[in-house]
Amino acid sequence: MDRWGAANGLMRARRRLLGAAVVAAGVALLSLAGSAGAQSSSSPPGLFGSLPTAGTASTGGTISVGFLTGSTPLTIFPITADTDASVYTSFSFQYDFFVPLYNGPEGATQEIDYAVSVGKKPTFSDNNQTVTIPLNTNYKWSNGQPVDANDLVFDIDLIKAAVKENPANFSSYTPGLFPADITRISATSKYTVVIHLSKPLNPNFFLNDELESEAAIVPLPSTAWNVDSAGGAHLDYTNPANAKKIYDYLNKLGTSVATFGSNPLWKIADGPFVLKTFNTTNSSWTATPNPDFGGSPKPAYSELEGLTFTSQTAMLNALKSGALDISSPLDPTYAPQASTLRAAGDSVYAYPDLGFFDAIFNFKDTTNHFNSIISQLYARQALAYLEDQAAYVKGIYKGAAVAAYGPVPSVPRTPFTPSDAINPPYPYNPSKAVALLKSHGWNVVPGAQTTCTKPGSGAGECGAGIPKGTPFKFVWVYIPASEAPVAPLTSEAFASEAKAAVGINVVLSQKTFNFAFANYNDAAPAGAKYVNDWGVNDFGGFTDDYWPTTNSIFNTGGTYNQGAYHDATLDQLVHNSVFGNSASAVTAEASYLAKAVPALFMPNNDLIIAVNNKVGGPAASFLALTAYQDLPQYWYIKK
Amino acid sequence: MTGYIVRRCIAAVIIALGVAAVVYLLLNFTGGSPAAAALGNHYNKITAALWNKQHGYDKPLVVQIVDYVWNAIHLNFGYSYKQGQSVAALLNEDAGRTAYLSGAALVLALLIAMPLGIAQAVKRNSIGDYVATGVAFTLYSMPAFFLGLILIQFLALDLHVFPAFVGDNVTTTWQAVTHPLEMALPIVTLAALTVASFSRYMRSSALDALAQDYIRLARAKGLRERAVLTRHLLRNASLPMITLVGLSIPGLLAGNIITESLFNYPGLGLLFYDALQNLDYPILLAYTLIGGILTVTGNLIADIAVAVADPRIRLD
Amino acid sequence: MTELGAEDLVGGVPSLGSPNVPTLAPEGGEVQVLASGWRLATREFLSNRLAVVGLGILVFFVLACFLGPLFYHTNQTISNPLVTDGAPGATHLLGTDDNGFDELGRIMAGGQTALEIGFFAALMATVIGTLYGALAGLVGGIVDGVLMRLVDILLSIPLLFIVLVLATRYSATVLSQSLIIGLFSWLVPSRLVRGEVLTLRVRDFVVAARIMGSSQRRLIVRHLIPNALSVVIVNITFLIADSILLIAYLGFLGFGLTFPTASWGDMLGNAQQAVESGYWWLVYPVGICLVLVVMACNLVGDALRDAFDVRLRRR
Amino acid sequence: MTGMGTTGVLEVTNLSTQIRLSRSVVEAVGNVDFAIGAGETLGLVGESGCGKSMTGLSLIRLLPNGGHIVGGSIKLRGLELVDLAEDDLRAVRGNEIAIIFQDSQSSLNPTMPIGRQVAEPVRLHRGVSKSEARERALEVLELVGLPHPRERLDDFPHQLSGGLRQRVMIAIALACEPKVLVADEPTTALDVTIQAQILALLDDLEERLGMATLLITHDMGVVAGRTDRINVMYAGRIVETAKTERIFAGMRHPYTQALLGSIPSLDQDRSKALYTIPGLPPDLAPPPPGCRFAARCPRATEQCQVEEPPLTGEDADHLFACWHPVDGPVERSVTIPHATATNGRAEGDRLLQVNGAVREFPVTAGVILRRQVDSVKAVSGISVEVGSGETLGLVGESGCGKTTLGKLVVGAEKPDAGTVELAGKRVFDLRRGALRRARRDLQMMFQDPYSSLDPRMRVHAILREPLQIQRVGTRREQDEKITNVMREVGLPLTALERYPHEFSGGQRQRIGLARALMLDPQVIVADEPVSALDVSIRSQILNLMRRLQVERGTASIVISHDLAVVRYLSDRIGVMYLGKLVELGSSDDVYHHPAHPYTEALIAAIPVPDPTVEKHKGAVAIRGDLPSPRNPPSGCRFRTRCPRAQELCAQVEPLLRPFGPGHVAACHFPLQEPVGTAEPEAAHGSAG
Repeated sequence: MDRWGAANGLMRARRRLLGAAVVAAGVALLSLAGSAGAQSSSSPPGLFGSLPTAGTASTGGTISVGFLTGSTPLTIFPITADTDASVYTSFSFQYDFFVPLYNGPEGATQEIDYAVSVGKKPTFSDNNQTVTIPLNTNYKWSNGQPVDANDLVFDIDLIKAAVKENPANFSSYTPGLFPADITRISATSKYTVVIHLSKPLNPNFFLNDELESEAAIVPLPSTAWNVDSAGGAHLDYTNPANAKKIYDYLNKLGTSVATFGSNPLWKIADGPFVLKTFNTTNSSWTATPNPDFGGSPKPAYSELEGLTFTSQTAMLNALKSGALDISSPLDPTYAPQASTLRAAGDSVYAYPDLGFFDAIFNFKDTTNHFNSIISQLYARQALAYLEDQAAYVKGIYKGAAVAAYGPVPSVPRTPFTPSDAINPPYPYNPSKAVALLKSHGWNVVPGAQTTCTKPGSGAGECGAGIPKGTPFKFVWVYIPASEAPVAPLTSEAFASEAKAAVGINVVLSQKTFNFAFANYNDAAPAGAKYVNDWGVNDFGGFTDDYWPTTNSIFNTGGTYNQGAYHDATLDQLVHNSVFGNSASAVTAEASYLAKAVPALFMPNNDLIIAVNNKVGGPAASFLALTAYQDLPQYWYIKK
Repeated sequence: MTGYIVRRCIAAVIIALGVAAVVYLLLNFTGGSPAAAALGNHYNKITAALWNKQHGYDKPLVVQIVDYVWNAIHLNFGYSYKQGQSVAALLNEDAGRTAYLSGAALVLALLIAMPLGIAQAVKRNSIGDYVATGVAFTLYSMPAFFLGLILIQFLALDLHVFPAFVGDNVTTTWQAVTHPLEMALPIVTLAALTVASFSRYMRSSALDALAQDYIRLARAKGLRERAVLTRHLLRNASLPMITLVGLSIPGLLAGNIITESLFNYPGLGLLFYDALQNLDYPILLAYTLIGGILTVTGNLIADIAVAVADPRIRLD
Repeated sequence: MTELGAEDLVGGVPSLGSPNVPTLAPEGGEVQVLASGWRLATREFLSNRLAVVGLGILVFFVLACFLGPLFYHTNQTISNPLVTDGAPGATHLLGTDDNGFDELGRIMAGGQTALEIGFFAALMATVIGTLYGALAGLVGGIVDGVLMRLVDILLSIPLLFIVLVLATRYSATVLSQSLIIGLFSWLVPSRLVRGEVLTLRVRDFVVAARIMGSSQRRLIVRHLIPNALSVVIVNITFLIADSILLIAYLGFLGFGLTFPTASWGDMLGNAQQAVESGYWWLVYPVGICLVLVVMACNLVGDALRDAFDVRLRRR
Repeated sequence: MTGMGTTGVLEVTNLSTQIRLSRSVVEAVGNVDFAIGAGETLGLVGESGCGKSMTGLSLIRLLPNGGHIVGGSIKLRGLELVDLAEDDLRAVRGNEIAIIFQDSQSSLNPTMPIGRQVAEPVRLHRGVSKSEARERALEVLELVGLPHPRERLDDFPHQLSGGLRQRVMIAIALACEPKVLVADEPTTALDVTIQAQILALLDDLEERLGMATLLITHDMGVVAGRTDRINVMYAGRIVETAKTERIFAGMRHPYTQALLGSIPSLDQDRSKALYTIPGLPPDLAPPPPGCRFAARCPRATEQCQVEEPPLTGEDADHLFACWHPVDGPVERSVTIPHATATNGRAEGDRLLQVNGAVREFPVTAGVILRRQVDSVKAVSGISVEVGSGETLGLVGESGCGKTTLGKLVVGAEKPDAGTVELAGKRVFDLRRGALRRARRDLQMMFQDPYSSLDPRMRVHAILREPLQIQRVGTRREQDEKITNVMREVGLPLTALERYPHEFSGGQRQRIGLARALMLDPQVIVADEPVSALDVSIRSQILNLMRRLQVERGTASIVISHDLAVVRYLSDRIGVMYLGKLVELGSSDDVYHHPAHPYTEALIAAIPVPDPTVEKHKGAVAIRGDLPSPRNPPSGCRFRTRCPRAQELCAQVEPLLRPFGPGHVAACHFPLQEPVGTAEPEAAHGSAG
């Protein structure tokens, strides 16, 4: 799973918001900020606030979208390198002009929406080693050429060239998988592409996590962009040497912010819009509807505008004054402002992204034998029982978040959401935590320090490697409010509860995201130096792909297995999700993880979006914003 | 004079090099990883090693510092991966706006502080003096963000006198100049940082000058009080202000960080603030280095200006 | 002086110049009974009304912050998400903050840390600065040149920057913040002390001590330090004010103290959002406290400077 | 008062001025009357704080903050100034009444060219154009004797010497040809040689311009030759007024008598004590009842304590305010026991020897590593010696190096070349303990009574410090010693627990002297011991020093710019000029038979408090200013100002040549024929 969400800028926007809803199946939910259903029939469960009303579309007008400085588009060429990928807006910016092979989400459900994709549903054959991808025939480029099979082959050839040059050139690259797993790609007809894989992959994995991914596969104009200099000869991109030259040329231009608006290459688009101007000073931009856009609906307004703001507050102020129409996702601390915004005539709604936040355990931290303690399932369960997520959602997120208990959240739903995501295996219950510890030989002293009194690995004993008198005590690292506005508060609430109810001492330590991520990370180069400095790292979380496997996160040796979690059962489940054939493998994996508590799962916060009431559109087009996707062709100015 | 300037410039260069070294060491010491910052969520052992090798971060620290300084001398401050541009280009873009904001704030502060300080000195221990002193101390004691917040709340959000932030229509320096209404609050906030200390300083400097016999002699010549103040007091009392202005540069730079992020004004301070959140090393280094150089040259210019304005000082 | 009398026991030498009248007083005249220097300084200080107000504010806040919690018991350690951001009311006079802590109690606790950090940082900066400045001033020559260029270099880097960078590395406790701020704000005091030492070094009473054969150590301990002290003491109050402001900026920029301690600056870290969310009680009370205390320190420092001046000015 | 036959240009009647302070009101000037006619000069004499400057400032209502005129009348040719509107008064200031302040350094705007400063009042009052004003400025600057005025119009004040600056200030005052000139201590900050030049200039100008001049000064010598009439002020009151000759010959007020009597004159009998006024002037907030001088007056009776004497006299021309007037100057009658006119020195008695001392202060430049670019030649090869019990005086203008020489002697400065030997030992070549012990014998008394005592130490600690440093005696013995010395210098023991700031200047000088005495040194260097003190206090200290000289027999070096002070205290006198010793001899030789033209000029420049002498003095002997000690003239350093200089003087540096027993001088063209030939060793001036 290579879509990894918690970038710095992203993290800030992602952490903590809250949503309304959701809860366990069959049980009633809390509905926070009023009822959403009245306005929109498609209002999903767990929505905070209310979506903009559909209204009646008029033609013409300008719709502006907000960006935060530091989160403005860095690349327009849709093969995105690692260093640019952390700015998530690059992708939706690219997709305004270039339609991806597969794109989503489908309304509130996190899956591919074929209506906004070039590709149709693929078929798998030959023991899942041959993939046949039929393409929609209605898309065409601004130069009049249709978007066909060659354009997809062109893109994948360029990706291969890019990865060969440097794996960091393609942010969705995963060692051993895409694009290394493609042995052959060919256009079998004008609108059909066949991909041969080197090993069998789970079809859901290949479709949802490789073809549809953070940096997606985007068919590119193979007849126009196959050049290595301005006005240069058109090259045969199937020749890897040419592909490299083309890639180098396009990549250089594609990251040259100064020429975004002026470079004619980028005007050859198949998406709903064409970039018109790009102001390098503050990265604001304008785009006009692409007359050649083959999808539907076609934009009814005459200009899409990207405006940059230095802060979320500034963005909201602009929104209030009418200078901005649609905000970028805001963090949950803005939830209390929903009422003032609504009073000003704006719509405010919030919904979580697909992904999870977790405070990871450091299974290598030998300070106070924490590694031995945390290796015990009962200890992890006890900690999970101490999380009062309902209270966090209410008091800290102000309703703009949803409780979460595993790597797949309860909201938003995917076709693969397990029941454990909705029915928490370890709901808040401090007395159960006390009982668990007592029954494993701990002297529980609420408000003071709980210590191990019965060492040993037998039943009723603390467990292997925990000597008598060991205190249950560890360092909990969290990110400052400037980077993750509510992270300190949940950390503080947890620490308070742990001490007061169970006598577990949580020593809080604030570190910037970059520092924590670079150093308090057993999988990082510098990790060994700091291995005993931290017990828990509440650094953020990960976004899930539509097939939400935790491959590379919790499996042994995973690139992002920051706490060095090791569990053979899980490793097998992950393997099934990636290489197996089962359509429910990932559900089993997620369900297992929810019970195994490899990390403390934290509430899945909402992304708050504020929209000027003059803007209308179908609910799905607004919900997509909470998944960091723009579908601007659906919007319009209401009459 | 030329010799003096040359020597001072050499000293300035040495100080600037020292600043570069100190800052580089300091950043290195904080244990952040440029690779992690640049790669973001794509940071792992493989990508980091590759990145470090590509960008020279695997070399010994001393070599890195020397390289950095060498490049900086050639105005190459590295490349910001967070911003996707060379640092020099970023600085170049934002410098004008920050210069305008700081310059306007400085000028405003001086325009208020100098007459106010003189007036306070002339009417010392009057009610007006006490009030001005009280206001000066209050401003001086107020964190800039708190002042900015109050200004936004009352003047922008409640009374709608000024916009609460600098809008998208102000992107170039020239636009900043031509939109005084939008720039009012940021400039006032930044000016408030310095106006308090300036006016206090001006007051005591004017008090010193007032006690001099040449003021008495000017009055004995039969000059009007206004002429005494403008012809004889102003210039002499202002001389120490030149040095103070030079010394206020680091404070202004720090004030920019707060003010620009508060008012959505895309300048160097904001660039720095974002860079700090991201540990965007090249920008942090460059900003601080340039801040150091500005401070040093500011002091240098102030010294020369004092020498020009004060015939008593001979630079040799 | 019209009466003749017994010769004064001490100044029993008749005044040579006025033979007509033997005097009672010693030749050098009686010493006028004046207020002592400290009393003069006190009087000067008290005559500055703003300074008295400042002192009053300081005393009030020190008492309120350190003794207040004894009378106004509040939970300041166990975070309670269920009562966060409550408006002022009977149970919570100034409402509750985002941890569910009583805001008034929080202001007292935050005031304690702010004052402690300010004081420790100022003290440390003063000690380092005094020793450094005295060394540079006394040794002089190349050593002085090198030491002062180092100060120039460090002064060219905004303090906020240095502290911010260090704050990303070290978890913030009262001690570590005091250390970081103290370790980097000694520059100004060191310049002050150096300047003072350079002036004092050529004062006649120091020359006199040297002529008597005084050792360098004695010069420093008996003459230079006591005389440079008033400059240093005055500077402490300014340093306290500056340190409190600096931690406020740190808090604003997101590098506050570790839970559950907080300083006023940290409490203002989310000020902008709190105001926008309508949680005014989380912003204005603590903001006003901060401004008042910083202002009080500045006022007191200003008046102390004048007062010390008077004490030495009198001729 | 109508004492003057003529109608005054300026008539002041019953003028009273107060200064309101935060806690009290000072009666600075009380019921003052005087009138000045055209071309007349009125001297206003008194100690500092007597109200003389306030009187001058009252005339144009330029009082300091809180000051205001509370009563009386000031009439300028019939125009009442006391209640004149501010605008009209401004037309008077600088135009009809001009003022000259003491300190030309701070009285000229440092950032304005002098030409503009002089032109400023002209433009203001004459309404002329810029260029006309400039022409007028040129004219006036020429008038006041500024050399090459046209080239200097654009100079800034700091580019001029003190004397020239004072001339510029006079030019500013004269620019509009005022009717009245107020000169407030116009020469106090200047060296005697320059003072003489400026006084002569003022004299000349007021004669030529026919101004009424009010000359305010503390120096009886200055008024003696320059005024027609003298008002003596004390504590805000005029205590005596008369024509100049009359007041000097037959003063009636005891204060006038004391003021004059306490000044050591050049022909002072050294065996006689100086007349002194005990105590300090009264605090005027509020003033004491009765006669304000009563507390310090030897003749005071009970009446004086309660009833204020009116200003009356036998005739209208000589008024005084005293119940028990004196008649004429005091007779100096008190002889100092055991004192003789001069102390003879035994042949070969060389207690202290300074051999070829050189001290140059580097002038540095550079930012990081300071390098030397030049040096101030403070002392350039001086050899002197002092015998036991002998007092050597050093005189010279400021900048001549006399203070540096004093510091070399006590080891506060190290010589760049040459040696200092005490009883034949090179003391400053000693190390550590030995050096410390040697320092006991060489102590110093400083000029500035405010800077020489550590303000943070009590007197007891100040006096104990030398004993502690030198590890002398037990605590008890130290206390005993302190008590004794305090008694010697005439201070009460109650003073021991007090801080220096609680003492008057004179008392502090006593403490400074006491500190120097604590170690019973063999040699005391006294650097300008009385120049910071008021006249009446000065004589107290001089008497004390003289008495201790006699009683203790300590050898000393007295450094002063005031030849009279030096002569009173010294057995021998050395005259210094620009780092060189130009003449050395017994006090009488140097004063009565100077061999060096500089010595002669120095003596001539000193104003003598005797109108008959002073008014018949010839032309000023020395012209111009002291050259820069960074770049002294070649050959004879005095040649640039010497009336006798010839070519030889620029080429060959003159050596000291004997002019009598123990009398040497360094001049190619001396005022008398030398005896014998030049010999370098003559510098040692053996008395035999």
